[in-house]
Amino acid sequence: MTTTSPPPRQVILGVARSDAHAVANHLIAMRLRESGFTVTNLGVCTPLEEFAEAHTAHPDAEAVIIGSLNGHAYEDLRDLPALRSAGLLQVPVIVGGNLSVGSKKSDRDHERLYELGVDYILGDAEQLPLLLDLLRAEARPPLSRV
Amino acid sequence: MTTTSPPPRQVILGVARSDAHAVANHLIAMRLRESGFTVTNLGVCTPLEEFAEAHTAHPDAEAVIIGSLNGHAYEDLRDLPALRSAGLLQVPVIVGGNLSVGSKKSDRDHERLYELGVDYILGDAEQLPLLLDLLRAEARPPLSRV
Amino acid sequence: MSEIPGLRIERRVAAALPPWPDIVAWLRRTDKPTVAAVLAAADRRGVPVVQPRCGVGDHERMRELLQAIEAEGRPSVLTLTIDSYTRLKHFRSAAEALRRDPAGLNGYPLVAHGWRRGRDLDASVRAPLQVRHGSPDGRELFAVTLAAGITSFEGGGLSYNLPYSKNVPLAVSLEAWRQIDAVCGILADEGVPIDREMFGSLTGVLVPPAISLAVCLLEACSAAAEGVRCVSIAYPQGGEVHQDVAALRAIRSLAAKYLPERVAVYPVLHTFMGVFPRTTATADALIHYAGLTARLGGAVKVINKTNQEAYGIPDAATNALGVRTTAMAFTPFLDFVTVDEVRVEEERYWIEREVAELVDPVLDQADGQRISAAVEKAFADGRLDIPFSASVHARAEVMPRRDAGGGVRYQNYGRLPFSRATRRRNEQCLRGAPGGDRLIEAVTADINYFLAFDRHQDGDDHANS
Amino acid sequence: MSEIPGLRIERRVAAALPPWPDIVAWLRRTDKPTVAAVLAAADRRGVPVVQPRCGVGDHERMRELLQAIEAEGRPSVLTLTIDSYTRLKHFRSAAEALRRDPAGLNGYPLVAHGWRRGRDLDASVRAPLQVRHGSPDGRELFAVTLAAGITSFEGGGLSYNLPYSKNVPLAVSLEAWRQIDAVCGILADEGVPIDREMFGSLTGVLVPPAISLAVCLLEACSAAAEGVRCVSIAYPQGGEVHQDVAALRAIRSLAAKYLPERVAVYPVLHTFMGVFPRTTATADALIHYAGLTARLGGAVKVINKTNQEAYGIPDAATNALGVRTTAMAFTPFLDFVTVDEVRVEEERYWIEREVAELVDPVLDQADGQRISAAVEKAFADGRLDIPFSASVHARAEVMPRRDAGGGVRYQNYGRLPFSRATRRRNEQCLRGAPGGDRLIEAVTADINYFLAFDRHQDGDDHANS
Ligand code: B12
Ligand code: B12
Repeated sequence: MTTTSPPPRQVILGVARSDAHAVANHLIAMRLRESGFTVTNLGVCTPLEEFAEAHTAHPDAEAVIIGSLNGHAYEDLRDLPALRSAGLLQVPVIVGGNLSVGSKKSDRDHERLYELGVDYILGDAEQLPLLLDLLRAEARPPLSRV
Repeated sequence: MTTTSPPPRQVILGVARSDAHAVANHLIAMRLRESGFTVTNLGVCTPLEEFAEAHTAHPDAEAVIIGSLNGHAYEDLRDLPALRSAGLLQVPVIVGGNLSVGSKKSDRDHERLYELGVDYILGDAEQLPLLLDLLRAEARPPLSRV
Repeated sequence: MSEIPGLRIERRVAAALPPWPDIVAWLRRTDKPTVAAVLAAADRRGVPVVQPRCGVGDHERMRELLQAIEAEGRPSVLTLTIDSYTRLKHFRSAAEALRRDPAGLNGYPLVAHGWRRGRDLDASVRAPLQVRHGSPDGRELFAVTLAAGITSFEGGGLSYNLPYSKNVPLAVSLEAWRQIDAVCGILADEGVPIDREMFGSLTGVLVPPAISLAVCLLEACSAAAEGVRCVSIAYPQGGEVHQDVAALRAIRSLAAKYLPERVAVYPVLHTFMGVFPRTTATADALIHYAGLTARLGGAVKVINKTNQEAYGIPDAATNALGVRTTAMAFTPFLDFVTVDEVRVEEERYWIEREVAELVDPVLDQADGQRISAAVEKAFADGRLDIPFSASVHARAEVMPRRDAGGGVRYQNYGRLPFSRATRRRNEQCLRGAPGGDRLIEAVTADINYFLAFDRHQDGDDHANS
Repeated sequence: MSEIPGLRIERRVAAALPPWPDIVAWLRRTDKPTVAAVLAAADRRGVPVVQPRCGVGDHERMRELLQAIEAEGRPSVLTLTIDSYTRLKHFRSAAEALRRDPAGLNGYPLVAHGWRRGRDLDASVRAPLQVRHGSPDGRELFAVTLAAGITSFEGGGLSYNLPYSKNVPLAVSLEAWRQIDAVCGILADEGVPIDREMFGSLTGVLVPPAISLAVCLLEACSAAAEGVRCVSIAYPQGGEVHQDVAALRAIRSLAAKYLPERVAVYPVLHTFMGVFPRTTATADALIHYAGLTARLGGAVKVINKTNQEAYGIPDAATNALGVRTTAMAFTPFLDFVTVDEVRVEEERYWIEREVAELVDPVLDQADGQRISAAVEKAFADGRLDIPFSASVHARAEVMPRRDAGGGVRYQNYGRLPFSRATRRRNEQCLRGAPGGDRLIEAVTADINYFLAFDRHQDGDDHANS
């Protein structure tokens, strides 16, 4: 008796437009692949349009996962509402990293990203597989935010 | 032909009532003696009354020189007006050291000591012989303050 | 519209510059020492210069920041750290962000502000300035830097490409930086030495010393070929003092071997560039340790970090404290501190040997011509490589590990052409390295090496303070 | 009205105290470690405790000061530094000054505030407290200290007399401290160890190590005879690292030689107690150097200084920074730092020998009885002596000098009964000492030794900042 393995789970990964921090991106890709995901890793310095193009190319991707460490998350994701209005990136967008400039952080840092349409902000990249599993388990209407 | 040496010049030296800092006192006494003064050194922790008694015992003393390093100069010299009213310590009182508590100093530190009747405040003990010479050169009405 | 000799830059930027003779005349003014002069003096005195990183978007804030750090920290060289948009030549994005929310920029957008404001910043402090950035193609920024009268410009065609961008071909970045170096050569002939610092820190995370030095030496060779006379070679503190001291000392001997005599070469230490400890106490101790390492290694300059590194761009007071904590290591009171010279010499032997094994084949291939093509080919082949490359133009097949003492070694060589002796010694070093079963766990632990020291401290996690 | 067993104190103070059983019960509470327990743990761990000095007149300000230093500096033991009036038993002056101008007091007048407020302070911070003062006769203060639940009390009949008062006979101070030690003995039997720190810093200025250690050992012998079980022996950093490390290490061997086994003895380093450098940079470097000295010497505690020492009583932030700068020296990153053991051993041999030459004749004379009479006689004869004594009860005939390397030696022995070998070696050390023609110039230069290091620094004189 043979079982067919389940179809691979797709995710799109990358780092925000102005951000060249690569190490977390390398490690997150490795970890997701270890957890059985097929990762389309767009790497560092990736404009939002390229995430949208990748999603168009991989419509079954479960999420678009964007890292931002250099403090420019908001500025780099500014076009998200416009792309969404244009019908693109209709997929959960997960963001993580160091999301504002300066060593004192405030609640506004996250709020304003949610206002742009970011769906989930994760502190810890380790939580990604868990979040992706939860997203799949739920019907599409997103969970209450993390 | 013989010359008689001039009579020795007297000063009274000591450290304020609550203050036990001895090193500057030792060195100032040594230096004044080297400069030819006869020093009555009352040492550390000397109440103002004892300076007054010493002055009564040595009425020809040119000055009463009081060090204060522990920050209590004002509190320790509080009785100066009372003693002066009682006719005591009718002699220039010279004060030096670290004259207030704390590492930020203000002009008030000196002003309030002058208000008590301190005649001279010197920053540098090296200046003592010079000041004493000036005091002797002048007629008694004190110089403008240093 | 200005023509800087041989520097091809965007018209909009060129149009705003003063004439080249004015730029040169302004650079020649003598009210301030050049960075090169400050480094030469520090080298003679034997006391390293400390230099903070600093950059904020708004001009007034930037001036205040420089002045505050100078007042409280007294660094001998100050920095304009440039924002990420400008680095990537997104000059329009930089200008927009500056208009919309200057505090949201992670550096000073010098091209957007323009050279007059650069001069204003330069005039506002006593220390000379360096522009630090991370531009695969820094030509426009360089033009504005010169016009601002700034005499030190960091970067190179490799070290400011591979860690700082995704897909700029090496040929492009090497040519851009060749043009920059050629202008420096012209200025050197004019009597204005521009200090060119090579960013040996690369991706900052577990960079094997020989890789850092090899990349910098190749950049320095190119720079020297274009007439550059003052080269700072930066090495990132790894955290194992014998290896770090050896690497710093190796810079001088390698420079003597690979670079013409007339080039002044200064070893620079970058205080630990990887994942920084989070407790104030451990961060401060690491910052001081870097200073001590610099002192023992004969560095001429240290680029300090701050105890807010793990959290975000630091405030002025914290930055000044970082400068002071570093400089504290240069006190004569520590004259008694020595390092095990035998261990240092052993490390140095192997570092110099590894560098030769990486660099010599490339230089042989270049055969006295411009080395850019040979370098490009070596990266394409993986004979040169860097770990965790941000750019697709390095293979990132090399994988570092820490040995039991914290020294940075090779877990995988990728395609680096190391000799059998080098490999044997590397494997010896790694024997007994704390291993997880899985490489990724082990490497992650190595990346987070200094976080383990936080645990010795009270939990004075800055986040909770 | 309380009776503390055998402690004769002023009625007014006694009247305000809780009953002795309540005092003991309160001292026994276990919500906070005793200072003795903190020291024992530090000794086991091999990482010294850092403790700041701090005291202001007003109670609320004092609580805020303790809390601020604890939050920013995280010392393991905190201090109530007592004002000068209270030290001299001018309790009325202290109370008046407290009423008139609390900010004008140079410490916390604990007797005037009373034991309830002492408990309030103790409850306001996590670290246990020590009372540091300088009272030739500290009995009233000790009574209030115990009632406040504080488990460490500094001082002794010699070290808190000679530097701290003009004319208190040694017989008086020794008897006062004998009573204090006897109470500690009773408490030790009750299971409450009170840490008793001997103030080896004396006049803080150029104290030859053997004099410091001899005085402390004699005090420790007296204390041990009264049943004290926890003794901290403090040594003031002189600034020459080999001599200082040797002195700290000698404390342990001398304690083994002169004190009963059941007494726990902890070497304590006082960060340089003399004329402090004025520039922030040199002051910070000296503070860190003290930490490193403590580490190398195996000290269990360091009492830190701050970079405002030359100016006046420091503010809380500066004090916390002093704690952190000291603690920075205990980082594992500095595990590689060693000291020339041969030089240390040589210094240690001579320190131990000098101590024996000072202490043994006194102990021989005491012949197993209470040593106070023999000690008194020795000071009267000048066979024991301290430089720059504030008290007329030491002859102050001994005159120290620094040798060319900064070590503290003897210019004049006064009447100290040193052997010919000791003198010969001392004179050898002084050969080549930078000499003025006049002794006073030379000694003044030695007193101001660390000011010379300010000149290496930019003139960041705090006064101008
Ligand atoms: C190494 C490093 C670099 C290297 C990067 C090399 C490379 N190409 O990768 C170099 C030296 C080149 C560099 C450059 C710069 N850096 Co940098 N860098 C660091 C440093 C020291 C470590 C980052 C790192 O690699 N960590 C290791 C990885 C594994 O962890 P991580 O990145 O922290 O990611 C963790 C979490 O953030 C999270 N996470 C990360 N990504 C994602 C994504 C998702 C989806 C999720 C859920 C979670 C997640 O999970 C990870 C694992 O726990 C940090 C400070 C620090 N942490 O100590 C600064 C830091 C991130 N850099 C910073 C900055 C600003 C820059 C620069 C802009 C220069 C500047 N102005 O100072 C440039 C970047 C230029 C550009 N175009 O972006 C700032 C960001 C400031 C802020 N936000 O306020 C930091 C915090 C330093 C600081 N205190 O100023 N940097
Ligand atoms: C050594 C020292 C001690 C020794 C003193 C030993 C002794 N018996 O002599 C010890 C350790 C015992 C000690 C104790 C205390 N000290 Co103390 N001590 C010092 C220290 C480190 C050096 C003083 C010294 O001897 N200098 C050497 C001599 C030659 O110089 P000098 O005293 O500075 O004097 C110069 C000038 O002030 C001036 N001068 C001095 N006297 C006079 C007099 C005249 C007439 C003139 C014209 C000039 C003059 O000329 C001198 C030569 O240039 C200073 C800080 C520093 N400077 O680094 C603190 C310092 C003076 N001490 C201080 C204090 C507060 C105390 C204590 C009260 C404890 C406490 N609360 O911290 C106790 C004193 C108890 C008491 N009853 O007074 C404070 C004063 C604080 C303030 N004003 O804000 C200082 C500044 C330390 C500090 N930053 O907190 N101390």
